[in-house]
Amino acid sequence: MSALLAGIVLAPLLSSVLIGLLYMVSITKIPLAKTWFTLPALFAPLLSFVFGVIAFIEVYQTGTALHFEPYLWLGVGEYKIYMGFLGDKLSLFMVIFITFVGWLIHLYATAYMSEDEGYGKFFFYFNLFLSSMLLLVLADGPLIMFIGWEGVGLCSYLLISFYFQDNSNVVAGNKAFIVNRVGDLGFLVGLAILFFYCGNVGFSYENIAHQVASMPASLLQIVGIALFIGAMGKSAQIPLYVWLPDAMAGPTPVSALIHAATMVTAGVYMVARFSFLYELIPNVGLFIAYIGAFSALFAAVIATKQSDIKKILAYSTMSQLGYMFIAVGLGAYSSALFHVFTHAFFKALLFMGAGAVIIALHHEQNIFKMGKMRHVTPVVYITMLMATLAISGIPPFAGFFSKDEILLVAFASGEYVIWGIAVCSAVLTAYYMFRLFFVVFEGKNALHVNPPHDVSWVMKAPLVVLAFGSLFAGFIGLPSLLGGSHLIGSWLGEWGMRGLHVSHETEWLLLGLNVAISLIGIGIAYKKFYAYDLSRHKEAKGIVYNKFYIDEIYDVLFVRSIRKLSEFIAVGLDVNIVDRVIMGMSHGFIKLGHVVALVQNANVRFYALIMMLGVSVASCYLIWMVE
Amino acid sequence: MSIGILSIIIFLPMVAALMLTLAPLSSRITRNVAFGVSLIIFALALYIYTHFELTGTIQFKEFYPWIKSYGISYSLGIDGFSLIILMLIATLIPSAYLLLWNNSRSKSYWISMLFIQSGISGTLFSLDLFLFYFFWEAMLLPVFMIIGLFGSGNRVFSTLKITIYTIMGSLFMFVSILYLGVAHYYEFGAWSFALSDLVNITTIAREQKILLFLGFMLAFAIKIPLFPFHSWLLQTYSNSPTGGVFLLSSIMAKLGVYALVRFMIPLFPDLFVEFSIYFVSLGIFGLVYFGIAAICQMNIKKMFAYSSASHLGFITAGVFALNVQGMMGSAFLIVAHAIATGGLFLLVGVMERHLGIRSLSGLGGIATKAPWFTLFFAIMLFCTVGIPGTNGFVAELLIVLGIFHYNPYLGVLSALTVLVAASYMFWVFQKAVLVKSDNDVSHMKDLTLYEILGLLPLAVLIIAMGIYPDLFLYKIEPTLQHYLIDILHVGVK
Amino acid sequence: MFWAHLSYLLPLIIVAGGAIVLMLLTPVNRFSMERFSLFTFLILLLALVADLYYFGVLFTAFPMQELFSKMLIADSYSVYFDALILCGALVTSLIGTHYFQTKRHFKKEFFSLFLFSVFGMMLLVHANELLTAFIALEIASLSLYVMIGFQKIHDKRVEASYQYLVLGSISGAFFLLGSALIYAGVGTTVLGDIGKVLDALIGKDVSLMIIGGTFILVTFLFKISAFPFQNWTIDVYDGSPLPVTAFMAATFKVAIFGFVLRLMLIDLDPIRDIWDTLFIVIILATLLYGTFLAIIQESLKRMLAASSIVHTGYLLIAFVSIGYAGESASSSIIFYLVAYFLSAMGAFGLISYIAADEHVRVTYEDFRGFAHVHPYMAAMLSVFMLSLAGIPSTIGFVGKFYIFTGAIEAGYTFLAVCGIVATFISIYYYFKLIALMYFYPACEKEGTQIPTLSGITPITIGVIAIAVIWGGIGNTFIAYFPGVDFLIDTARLSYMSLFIK
Amino acid sequence: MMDILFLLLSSFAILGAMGMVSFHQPVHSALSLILTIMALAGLFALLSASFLFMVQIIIYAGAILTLFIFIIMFLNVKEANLPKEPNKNITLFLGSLALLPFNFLILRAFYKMPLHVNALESDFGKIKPLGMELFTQWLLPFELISLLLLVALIGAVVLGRKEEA
Amino acid sequence: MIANTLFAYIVVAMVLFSIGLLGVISRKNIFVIYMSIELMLNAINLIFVSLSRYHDDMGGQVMAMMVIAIAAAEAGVFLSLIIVLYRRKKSLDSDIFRTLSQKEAI
Repeated sequence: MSALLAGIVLAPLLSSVLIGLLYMVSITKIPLAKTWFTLPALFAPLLSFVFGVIAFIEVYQTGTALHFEPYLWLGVGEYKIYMGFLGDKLSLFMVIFITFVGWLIHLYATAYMSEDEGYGKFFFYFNLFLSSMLLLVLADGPLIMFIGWEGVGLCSYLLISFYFQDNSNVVAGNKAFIVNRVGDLGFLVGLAILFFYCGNVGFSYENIAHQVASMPASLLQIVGIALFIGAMGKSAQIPLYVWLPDAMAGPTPVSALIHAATMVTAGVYMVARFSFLYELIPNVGLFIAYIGAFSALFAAVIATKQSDIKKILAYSTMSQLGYMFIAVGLGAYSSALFHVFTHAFFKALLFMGAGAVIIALHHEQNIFKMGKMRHVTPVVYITMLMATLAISGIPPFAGFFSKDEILLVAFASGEYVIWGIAVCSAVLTAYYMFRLFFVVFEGKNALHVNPPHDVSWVMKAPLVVLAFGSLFAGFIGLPSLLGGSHLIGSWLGEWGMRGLHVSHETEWLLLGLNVAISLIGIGIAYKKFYAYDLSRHKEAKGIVYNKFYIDEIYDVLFVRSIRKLSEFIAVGLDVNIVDRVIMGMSHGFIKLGHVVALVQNANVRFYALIMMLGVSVASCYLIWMVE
Repeated sequence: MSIGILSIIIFLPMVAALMLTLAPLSSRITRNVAFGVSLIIFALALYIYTHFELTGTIQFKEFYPWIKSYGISYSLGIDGFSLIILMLIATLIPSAYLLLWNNSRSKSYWISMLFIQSGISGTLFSLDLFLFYFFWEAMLLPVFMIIGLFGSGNRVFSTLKITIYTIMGSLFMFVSILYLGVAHYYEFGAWSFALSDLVNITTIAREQKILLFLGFMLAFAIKIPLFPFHSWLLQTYSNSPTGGVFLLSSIMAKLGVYALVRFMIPLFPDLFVEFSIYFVSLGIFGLVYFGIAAICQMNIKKMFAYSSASHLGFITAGVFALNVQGMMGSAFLIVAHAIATGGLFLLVGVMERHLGIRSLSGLGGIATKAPWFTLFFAIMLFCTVGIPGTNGFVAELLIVLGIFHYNPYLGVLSALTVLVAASYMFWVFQKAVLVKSDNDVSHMKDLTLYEILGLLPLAVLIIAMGIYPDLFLYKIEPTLQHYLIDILHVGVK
Repeated sequence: MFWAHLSYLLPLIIVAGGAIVLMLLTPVNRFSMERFSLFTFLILLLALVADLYYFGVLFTAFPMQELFSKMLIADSYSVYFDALILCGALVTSLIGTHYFQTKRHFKKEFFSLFLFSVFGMMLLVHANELLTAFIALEIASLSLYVMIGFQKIHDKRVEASYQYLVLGSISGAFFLLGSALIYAGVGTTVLGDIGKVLDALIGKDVSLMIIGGTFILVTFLFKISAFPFQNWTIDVYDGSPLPVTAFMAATFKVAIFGFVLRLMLIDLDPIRDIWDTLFIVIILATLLYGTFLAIIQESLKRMLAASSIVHTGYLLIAFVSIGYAGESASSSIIFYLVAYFLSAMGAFGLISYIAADEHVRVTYEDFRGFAHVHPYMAAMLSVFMLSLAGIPSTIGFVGKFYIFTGAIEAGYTFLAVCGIVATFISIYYYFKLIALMYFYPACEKEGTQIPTLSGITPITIGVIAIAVIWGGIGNTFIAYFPGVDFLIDTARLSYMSLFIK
Repeated sequence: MMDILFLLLSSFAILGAMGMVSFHQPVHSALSLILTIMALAGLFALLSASFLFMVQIIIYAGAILTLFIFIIMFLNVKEANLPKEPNKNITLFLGSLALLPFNFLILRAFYKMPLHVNALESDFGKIKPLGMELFTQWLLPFELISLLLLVALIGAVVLGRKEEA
Repeated sequence: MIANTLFAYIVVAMVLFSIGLLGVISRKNIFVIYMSIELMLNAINLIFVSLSRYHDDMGGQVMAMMVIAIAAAEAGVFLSLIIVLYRRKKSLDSDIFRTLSQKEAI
């Protein structure tokens, strides 16, 4: 039964390998029809989903986590690391929605990528990504998790630079990878320290959970921060967020699946995984919360000025991730995961909708070149509206509940600064999302380069499904306040809510407040952009539009300086000093040889003189030696 | 006296080479024969691997007296550590042949390869220090030939440079060996240069011992190369033919590390422990130093030269980390890096053959023309960078953990490895292979069937060792434990 | 009894007689040069056979003591050295044949002189009395002077001869002075007796002996061209005909070492250590000077000459370590003499074969791309270079191994390290030649004057090359075939025979 | 008496030697060398080596030096062909300085030897005991000398012979 | 009584020897160079003879004779060599025979 867990990971892996081989064959020998790739690509996630559901039910009935250790991955001395899968409530919860959303996006992608000659390759990467993501989630120990962790990074690199012909994509990919690597550096350090302390009895979560208590607090804090640096990288938090906007260079389904629904939430998942560790170091948790809050605000601010539809969505993702980190930082893991869950739906929907629009407009991404899309793609219009409402936190859409819960947590745990920031960014979220929405779907006299067309149903169907998702997903986390029983909280057990010491009145108050501020945001957006004249739009200027010049600063700070250093070492030190010293010695020796050779002047008398001098020197020595 | 299997592995290529030298055969036949020989050796190596018992002891021993008056003997044997390198060589060289299949029209190319192979095996198996030195230097001559004859650029100069450099190092080792022999003679009244005897010497004073240690270290530090002794690296790598670079980077350098472990640990256990801190630091310094230096290189071979130097620094650090993780990691990284770098150099060689350039500025957009090339390039590259699922990841992880055990602060530094390689490797990939540029790469052809066959085992090995490392590790663990516990007295059961 | 004693001296007698016979035959026109070289060869071969009769037997004797009192000695040691000298002479005559045939202005007297010098050298090894030794030295040297200056049409020949003659006479004067002082000190010049008296004299004033020994060593150092008596080496080697150079470089050193080792080990043993410091300085200077000069040479011949100075340095390292590691050091000297003898003989011989005509292939540059035209010659030349450089699998390596082991055994690790440094610098000028021969395309003036591989000379050189490699690899692979072990064991044996009272 | 003789002879010898090195014309040098050799012969006589006294005069002064002078005449070198040696005296002086330690060493070594006083038997240095010594103890070197002279003979012939180009 | 002290003779001998050596290094004329060498040999003769007196041993005188013979032999070779040299360069200056110096050498 527990072998299912391996099946969940294996299914997409095998299919990806299969697709990869088929692809290599198809481009070198015989071209194959698309269906060769489509079938396995769609079948694998579905399979994992089914497996996931079965395992889920299993766990639901027995109440005990599944555990599966196929083989000893690495046995060094007293340290034994098993390739182990852990299917507990948390991981299976993640698996379910990852596979589900993932499957939908696969479906969507089949249509989205249908014209692309890299069709096979795309699904090769896509399935590979899915399997590593599932490995990340299902791993029973940080090391195995790290494999998945880096695997998803790799896949994201591959997918971002999917159109590797032009430089910018590959650069974006490299950026994503390197920045993630910086995060991984932190993760690795934390991991090594943990391994150092708790590795010797097997390196799985429960062992660590037993042992961390014995670790010195200071060290724990280092570990906590180090791990969180990893999370920063993956989940695009300040200061390691820079890769996320550029990552939009990849095809839209990629952005939807990887950079919205699943991968970027890995950081949140990881922190939740290590809840037992972060429970012991609340101050680090607070630090995380603050980082999250600032990221949320920062991203929201930047998003208000962007014009590239995907970039806007990317920043909104970052800001939503900020919310999640606020929650995990404050120890409300279930709320964070609840938001992850809902966010997966509406953000995926937003991206896919955006993708649909982009396709409809022949790969036009600038929102100010869109407009009036309501009439062209009504389905997309409706679904996008729902998603936008969801993310803006308008009841009864999914986003409302989760976000409300996070704000509540922030308020209840007395961190009013964080709460304030969160509220501000909530306003901004509502604002820029509806700015996008209005500009794209309404707006006056839009000037389309070439006439838009509607998109195929294969593309729309997932939209609809997700729309329902983003409508109802919130209800599984319906708070007791509204008569719900907060399924997620109860399901997730040890990750469940701590008791919130706030009276119902305050809850109601906050609830109302949230709705109010969202409406304010929407209102402003409506006023400015509902009837926005696209023809007279001029490119925005200013620091915000240029994302506070962070990219440029990083470029100067790291990229250029390291290049300089490298040139200094390679030329300045190696060639001009190390090598020159050695070669100089040899040349000097030869020069000296030429000097010495002057003695060799074939003059007998001179030679005799030298002999005589030698004799007299010897005599001097003997005079001194012989008593 | 019967010839043992190890002797066969050593002398089969030599004999074949001599015959081929004398026989008036075409270079094609020569190549095929050489390839056949390497396959036979691979089979023999497999036999050894399967019959190797899981103990730290030395196995497949052979012993014939050589120069009796000085107790010098021709004695061979392998332990786990030499085993893994033997397997590595036995696997790499046939695939190298497949990659170089159409590379050289000249007989002497293949003949030198054969000579080098026997030299390497000899170095790998010798248990007598005199014999070891014998092979260690004899190995140099064919390398000298292959670089000088088939190199490019200012090849003669760089050949002389590397030769003098390496011989300088090894000569100091030679003096140390002699000193040990004499010390043994004075202590036990009998001449011997066998490792098993020399380890018993107790009479050497500390200062002399340190000097001897450094004498050995110099030889290996130059071969590896460690930080200040690397200035032969660039010219040699950039001027050597593909085969030469392949051998230098993925085999010779590894032999340096091998000898470090194989001889210096038993001979100077106390100093090894005492000085480990310096060498771990030096290794990590090299990792970062060479890594950074690699970033700005425009010549691919030079860049890879730096990159392998950086990895070897890391390997050395792992060896000196004095714990089983570190050593195991080093052993593993030796394999991983040998495969990956070897593969990369061979691929660069293919590229060079088609396009005739190795400068990044002249490349670009190969991927579309040569998908197989790109695939293998990517796999090797991911291994070098240490992506999970490749053996590079496992190795680097182990070394980092090992160094953490050794010293947390250095451990943090060593974790930089995840950044160093990535910082330039991906750039090369982007610049040379992926991105379409206005350079004309129309001559680029995809890999031939031979080349694919040659690279496939390497790629498979990379992945397999990444997914199920323990399958490959357990053979060598007893040996390392033996080193650590019985000799260095640092490990714990 | 008499015949037995005669048989000890048989090699000497054969060579001397042969020399005289050849001298008498010179007017006879029926015999061509070729015939003469054949005679020489046969005489030497005969002598060698007669000598090998006692090879490997441990004995010592004063032949015909009633007649010659104790002026002569014959023991395994002298037999060993005779064998070496005779081999050297044989090889010289073999590799010389081609040279002498091409160079017309060689007269038949040459061979008689050649045999005389061989005789002088052998006599030097047998000599048991200082003045006898000096006469032997003079016989060898005088004939060498003439052999060098034989082709009077070349300035360099005559001048080399002149230079060597003047400096040689001066050093000879020092030898005489030294023996005079020793005579003053102990009242005898017979080797064994000197030792005895000296042992009795220990504790009293031995300054005369020390000084006398020093001046004898001056001659020794001059002949083996050690600093500061080395300047003549390069010029004379460069000036003399190549076979003669080979003969000087290889064989003469053997002889002089043969005598001085005997002197040092038997007689001056008690006072030897007084020279250690002097020798250490001399060794360092010699190594340095030789290396300096070798590294800048353009002409191959001069390079080899300079490198011979370096090799003298190595030999002296072993020489100075005799005091503390007598057996292994002196046997290492003997072995290294063999090693150097083979390598230098081969190198000089091959070059003399190639440079059959004046100014063909004398500099490095002339050998550019040589390997592509004459692969076998290039291979042989490389083998000799490798052996001189002391790369494993050549006999030179084993020789160095013994030298340095002996030095370290004697506690002169420092000297060993210096020798090592000199060695790896020497890599440069030896490998330069190999690189030039192999790594460049053949240049245009190929094939013209180079004789093809035919005749006795190339065969001899080939045999030497094989011997060089065989000596390096030793007898691992074919058991019971004389290899390194054999050489070193017999060297030890001959060393032991010195101490039979 | 003997002291005076000794002083006289030795001073002659040294003067002759000095003249030898300082005269410009080789003939003069040769002649003054003859003087030295004669003086040395006298010293031999003082040392009661009567036979050597004769040998010295006959062979050295008589044969060798005559040969010298003959050759010099034979070549009859022009004054122009004689090398110009401006700074020979400086070299002589400096060289003599350089040679001081050498002499000092040897002389000091000898100085410590006791004076020789005891009387000799009557025929010391006469030809008979010399012959006895020569043909019993020193037979071999004597023979070898003959060979040496033979070599020298051949050498002289080979070198002296005119080269037919 | 200095006439029969060994030391006096040695002094004379050493002076002669030194003068001979000096002659070699300071004179360019080949003849004089060779005569100086002869002078050195003579000095050694003197030492031998005085030593034979000192040791009351005829051996010394025999050696002296040998030395004379050796000197004669060398003289023969040397003189013929001088003739050759003079024929070639028409000069007796030993300094001009320098074809072999490092500068001239190819």
